[in-house]
Amino acid sequence: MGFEKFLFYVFAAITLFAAGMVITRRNPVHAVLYLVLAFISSAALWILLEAEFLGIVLVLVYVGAVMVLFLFVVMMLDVDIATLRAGFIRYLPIGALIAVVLALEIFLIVGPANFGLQQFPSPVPAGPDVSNTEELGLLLYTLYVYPFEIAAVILLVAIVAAIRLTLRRRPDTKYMDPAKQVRVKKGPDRIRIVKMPSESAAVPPVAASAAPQESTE
Amino acid sequence: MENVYLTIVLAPLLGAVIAGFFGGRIGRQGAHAVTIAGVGLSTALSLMVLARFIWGDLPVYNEAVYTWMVSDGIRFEVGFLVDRLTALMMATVTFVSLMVHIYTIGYMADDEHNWPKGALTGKNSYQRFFSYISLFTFSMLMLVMSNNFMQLFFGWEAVGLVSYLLIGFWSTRETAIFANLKAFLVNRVGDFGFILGIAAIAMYFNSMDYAEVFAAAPAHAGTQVALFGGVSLMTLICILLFIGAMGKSAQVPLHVWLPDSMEGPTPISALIHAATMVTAGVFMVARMSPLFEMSETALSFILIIGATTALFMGLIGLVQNDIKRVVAYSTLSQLGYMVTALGASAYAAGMFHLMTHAFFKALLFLAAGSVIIALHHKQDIREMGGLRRYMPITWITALIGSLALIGFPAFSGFFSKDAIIEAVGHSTLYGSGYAVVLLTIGVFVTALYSFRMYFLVFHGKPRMDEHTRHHLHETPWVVTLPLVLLAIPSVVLGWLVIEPLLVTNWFATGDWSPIVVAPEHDTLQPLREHWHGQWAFVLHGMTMPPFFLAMGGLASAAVLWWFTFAKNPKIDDQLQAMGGPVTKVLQSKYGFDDFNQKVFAGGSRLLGRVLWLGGDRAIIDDGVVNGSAHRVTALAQRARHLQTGYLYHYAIAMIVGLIGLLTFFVVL
Amino acid sequence: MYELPLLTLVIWLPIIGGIVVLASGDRGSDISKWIALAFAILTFAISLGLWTGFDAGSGQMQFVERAAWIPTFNVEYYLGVDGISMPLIILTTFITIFVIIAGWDVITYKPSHYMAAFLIMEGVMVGVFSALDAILFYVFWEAMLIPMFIIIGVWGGPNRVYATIKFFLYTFFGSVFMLVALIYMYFQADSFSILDFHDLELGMTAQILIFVAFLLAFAVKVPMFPVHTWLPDAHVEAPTGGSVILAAIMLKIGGYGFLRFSMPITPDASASLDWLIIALSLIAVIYIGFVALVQQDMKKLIAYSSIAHMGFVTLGFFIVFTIIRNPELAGGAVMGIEGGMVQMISHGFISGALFLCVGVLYDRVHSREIADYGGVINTMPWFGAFVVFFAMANAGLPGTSGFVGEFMVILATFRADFWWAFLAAITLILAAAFTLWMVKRVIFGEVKNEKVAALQDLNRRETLNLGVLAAAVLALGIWPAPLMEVMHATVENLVAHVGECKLPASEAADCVLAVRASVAGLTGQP
Amino acid sequence: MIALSDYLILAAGLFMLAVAGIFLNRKNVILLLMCIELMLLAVNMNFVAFSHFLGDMTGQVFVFFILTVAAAEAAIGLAILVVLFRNQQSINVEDLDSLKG
Repeated sequence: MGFEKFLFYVFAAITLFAAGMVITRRNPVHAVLYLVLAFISSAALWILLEAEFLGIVLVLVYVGAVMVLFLFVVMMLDVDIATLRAGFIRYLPIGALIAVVLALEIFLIVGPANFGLQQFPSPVPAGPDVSNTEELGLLLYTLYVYPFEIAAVILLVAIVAAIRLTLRRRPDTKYMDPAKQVRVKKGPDRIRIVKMPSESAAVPPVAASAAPQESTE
Repeated sequence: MENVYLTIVLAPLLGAVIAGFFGGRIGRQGAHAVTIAGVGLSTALSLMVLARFIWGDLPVYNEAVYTWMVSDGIRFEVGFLVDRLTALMMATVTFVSLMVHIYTIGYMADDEHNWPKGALTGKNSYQRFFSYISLFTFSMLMLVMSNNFMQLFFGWEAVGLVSYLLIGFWSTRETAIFANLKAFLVNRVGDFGFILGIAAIAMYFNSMDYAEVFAAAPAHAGTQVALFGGVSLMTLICILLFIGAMGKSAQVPLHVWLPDSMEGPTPISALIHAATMVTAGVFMVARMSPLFEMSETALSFILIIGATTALFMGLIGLVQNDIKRVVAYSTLSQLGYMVTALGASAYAAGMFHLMTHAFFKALLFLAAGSVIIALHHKQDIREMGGLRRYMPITWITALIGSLALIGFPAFSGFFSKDAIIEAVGHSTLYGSGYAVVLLTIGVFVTALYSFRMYFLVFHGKPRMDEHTRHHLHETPWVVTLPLVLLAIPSVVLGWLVIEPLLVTNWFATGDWSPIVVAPEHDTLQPLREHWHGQWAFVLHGMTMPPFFLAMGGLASAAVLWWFTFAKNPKIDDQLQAMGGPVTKVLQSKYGFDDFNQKVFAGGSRLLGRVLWLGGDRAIIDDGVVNGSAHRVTALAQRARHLQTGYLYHYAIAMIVGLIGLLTFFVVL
Repeated sequence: MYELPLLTLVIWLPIIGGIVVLASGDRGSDISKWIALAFAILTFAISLGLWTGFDAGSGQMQFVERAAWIPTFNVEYYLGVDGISMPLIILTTFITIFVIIAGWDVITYKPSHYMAAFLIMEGVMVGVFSALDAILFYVFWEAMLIPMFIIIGVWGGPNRVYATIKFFLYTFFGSVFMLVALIYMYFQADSFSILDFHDLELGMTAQILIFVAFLLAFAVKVPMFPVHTWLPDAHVEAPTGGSVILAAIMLKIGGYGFLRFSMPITPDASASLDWLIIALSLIAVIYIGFVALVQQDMKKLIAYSSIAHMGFVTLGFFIVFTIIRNPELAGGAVMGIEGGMVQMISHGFISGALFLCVGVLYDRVHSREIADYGGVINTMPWFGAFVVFFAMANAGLPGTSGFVGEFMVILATFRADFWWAFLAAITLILAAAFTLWMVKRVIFGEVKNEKVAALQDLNRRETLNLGVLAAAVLALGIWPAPLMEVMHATVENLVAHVGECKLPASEAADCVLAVRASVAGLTGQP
Repeated sequence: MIALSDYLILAAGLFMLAVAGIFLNRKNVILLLMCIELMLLAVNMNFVAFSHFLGDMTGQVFVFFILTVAAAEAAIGLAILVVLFRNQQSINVEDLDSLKG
């Protein structure tokens, strides 16, 4: 058992363990943290597979951005965990059963019989001068440039959508609208001339004195 | 000659169009002037054509005017075939029509009284009436002058249309519009057969032209058609064509429309429902004689139908009290005589009777109309009587007409009817024995009902109310002139034309013979062999049973009237009551009307309702169309419960599906 | 020599006209109506050029215009007319004029939209008749539904929503199968040209499936029993103009489809399934005749009578195969198809006129129930005269156009089979019965109620409308030869074409006899 | 040496845990989202493994795109979650049944 293999088993074990904790933790904050762990160990495994760039991206983008986003949300929302956990035990057997059945079936297919070293011999490790990032970049910016652009647009759309969805106008706060202020015109916006019936002499003095006050207001 | 023939046909049409469309502008005078001018021109030219056929050597004209269309190698043309048969019909039609036109001036003079107040239809009804009868003349001429089956059918239906319009002329009367619908539909039943007959001709002869079809007919004499277990082609064609003739010429059982058609104004009863249109069937069969001669089955069929009509319709005439209906049933009976003659292959005799009948029956109808005018549109003969003192011309002419009708010796009807009975007597076809017996009895019946009516109307004490009696007077000259002009041929025509028509085969021109009789069917041959002039024919006829029966009928009517009715006016009703069930059967007209009304009219309405509500509404609409929509709705109502809205249910469904799919792949 | 693209003009001029009318809007003036009328008349005038420039001696497509449209799928903008479609195009442009005149005063709600819908409808229908590319045809075919949907849905009667949806679903249901068939043939022929489809060699099973797909589409349009029930509902709810277009032209598109698609593309399937169409046609003639007899609603009655008359059309078309199969018969096939064609044209005039007549009454009394009328002739004599005339034409009176087609079809059917002709000829009685019975109850008799007593006779506009149609009916009845000459060469070509077996060589041995066996195989019978 | 099957089995295990997680935490939308992230991770793992063993960079390109889309999905999903919580005061899946038929 070489060192490589040892590393694989360690990280694989960590990954599975972390995934198991993700789905069983009572507290969502813990679950997110375990998820981070699962991602980091996966990244390690990917690096083991000579996919250095992706491994780093997974840590930087996923752990650094997406998982933090999860954490924010989890902490921001005042979630009543108790009701959400109801039925956890009740569904454990069926969940486990389905998972086991599915796993068995998949193992049957992907086991060493089909995908062992005989079928897929381990490739020769790349030399130190080979850059995984460069290779990936070459592909992305030549052959896959259009899908790459589209992916960028998708991200943009996601940003806009997320902002638009969460944006809300609070009715209790007051805003100034500079555009409106600039657009004010002299005529109807600043001065309003109100037509009044002319006063007659027969009006009692009290009413007569009250009227001008109203008009100046 | 083409221009002459075109003028003959188109002049009445022009008159009809002017009177019909511009009736309001040209007024009454204008309307009758223009239509009479048109028909008068036709009459003059027709008589000229006839004269040139008799005394000149006018060749047979058989040309197309224009090609209606060509389809699949068959030329459908509009054209004229004018031979002696046609010329005779043309002269008869136009002459009677002219008389009726003149007569109408008097008859329709106060037509506005026949309309409800304020009805716009009554405003120009006089002009419209003239337009219609001129249109009728046009249609009838198209029919008789046609040289092909398509145009024959056109004329055939066109006269039906005009008849429809005229029977329902007083369109506010429920009886009139019922009668015209009935007439049209019954005629359509006949046309149904007729068009199939034409289709058969088109199929086997590939031509519509008479001359071509007749020329090709012998080649098809032996053709069999796989229908009804195999009939000969000629029998099929002839019977189908004759069904058309049964409709138009009102033969049993398609006769039901004719008595009802008396709802129309009297002039058209005379013109259309007595003299001309109803004889179209007779004319058609005579025209088609080359075909009919090839099918003895069809001839027997015609013989039996005709004879049945001749007697049994005459019997109904005995119990009728409406003056026009008596004449109408007499028309049915006389049409039966003509048709029987055709069945016995005595086409010439049939045409002869058609001609004499046209004159004396038009005369009788117009005389009846004259009486009706004088009595202010009362038609019940029980309320007449003694009119001979007030209306001498009508009386004399009606008497002449009646004598001609019953076949009084030397009157025109005598010659034609005697010739028919004799010819039928010589026929050897199946059914001829039956026919000759019925026809002979029919002679007695004819005399009885004719003179029953005659005596009731013109003799005895006046039975109408005081007011009417005070205003009784002879009708104006426009009414009596046609009576007189029609009375003359009613007397002399038989004497004049029997020899050429029946004996010397006048119809044939050169090698063209419109009437073809197979030698073995030639029932007029004995007449020809024993022909010694009219006198001998009259004297011989006076020794034969029909003469005695006619005189017997006349005498019975006279005796009954003289000894009983003159004293007791109610005797007629009592006599009829004594008849008991027989009278009932006669009064119900053998139940044809009730049967048709219940079974055909009621049945079709019922069937229609069943198909509509049951088939269209219930099965197709509610069952299939809206039904499928409802089914889908119901299904969806149930299926919507699958949509719980819970995310995890959908997730489970997905995962279960995934497992299923995986299992599928693994197991395979 | 430079030639005007006549067909393109006739299709797009009214559509442009419709847009112009829409743009002119309803500003209280009649300007939009005048524009609509001007466009309709102009289109008609241009379409007459199709008649005058038509070479009647040739059965080929004429006035052909061809341009690429969607080159990837070989879809083309491919137009052309022959003797079958040209008269129908002229009928379309002719009838539209009267529809526009008929809506002149009657339509008060957004008249410009109404007129525009009809103009666009006109262009689209002409497109259907002149398209020689299957996709182009299909586009026009479906586009036709939209204006009609709007016309019934917006200006219709109280139950219009039900009627519109029924109309739309029915016709749409039929046409999707046609699309599948067209696409299948595209893969076989590598072209969407209908003329290429005509020469396409197809196996029996494929032919039968294609035939059934076409049948579904066209039978709904015609409409044939038992998919006819949308028609009475649509007619009853449609405004007068909608009914006129529906009866006069849209139904003809089904008949046209049989001639342009079903028969030439799948002659062997048509020959083996002709009994089905003939049976349905005869049912339409008789069954529907009886149903029409008991209708209480004038428009329904005329709608049912339309179905019965269209039964004659399909009968005339499909007896052809029986006649062709019978070697003893010299002819008759051409007459059957020509009879069906004449019947279509004539029915366009007559049913259009009858619906206009009902419209005249409806505008005054606002009822279509027969029972609400009686003695109309007393107050409207000229109108009564027109109704009697058109009723007689509907009953097939000789001298009117209604007779010509019926006569020819009966003559031709007799050659195929006596009993078919027997059943078909019953229409002589039934058509007269239901039409004239209605006339008796509505037109004749005594004035039935005050509404009838207050009726005014036709105004000048209505008289013009009915008068011109009456003249057309009469002209076609008295002299049909010009119409026949135009279509003669085309129909003869068509008959020659459908008389030839289109089965591939491997099935060639089965050409006439094994046709039946294949049907039996498909249905699982021995 | 580490075989391809080892990575695949690891990915399958991850995937199974995610599926089980959906069952167990069927009411908590946040956890559901996290489980989806886990599933995507498992899928990515497969892509990277195959890419390595087949010597084809395309697999990694795909992972790149999946990461992009997953990030977008997470952002929008969480945004929806926030809005949802604001409107319903709950992220309990059982309360979200407005699509119920």
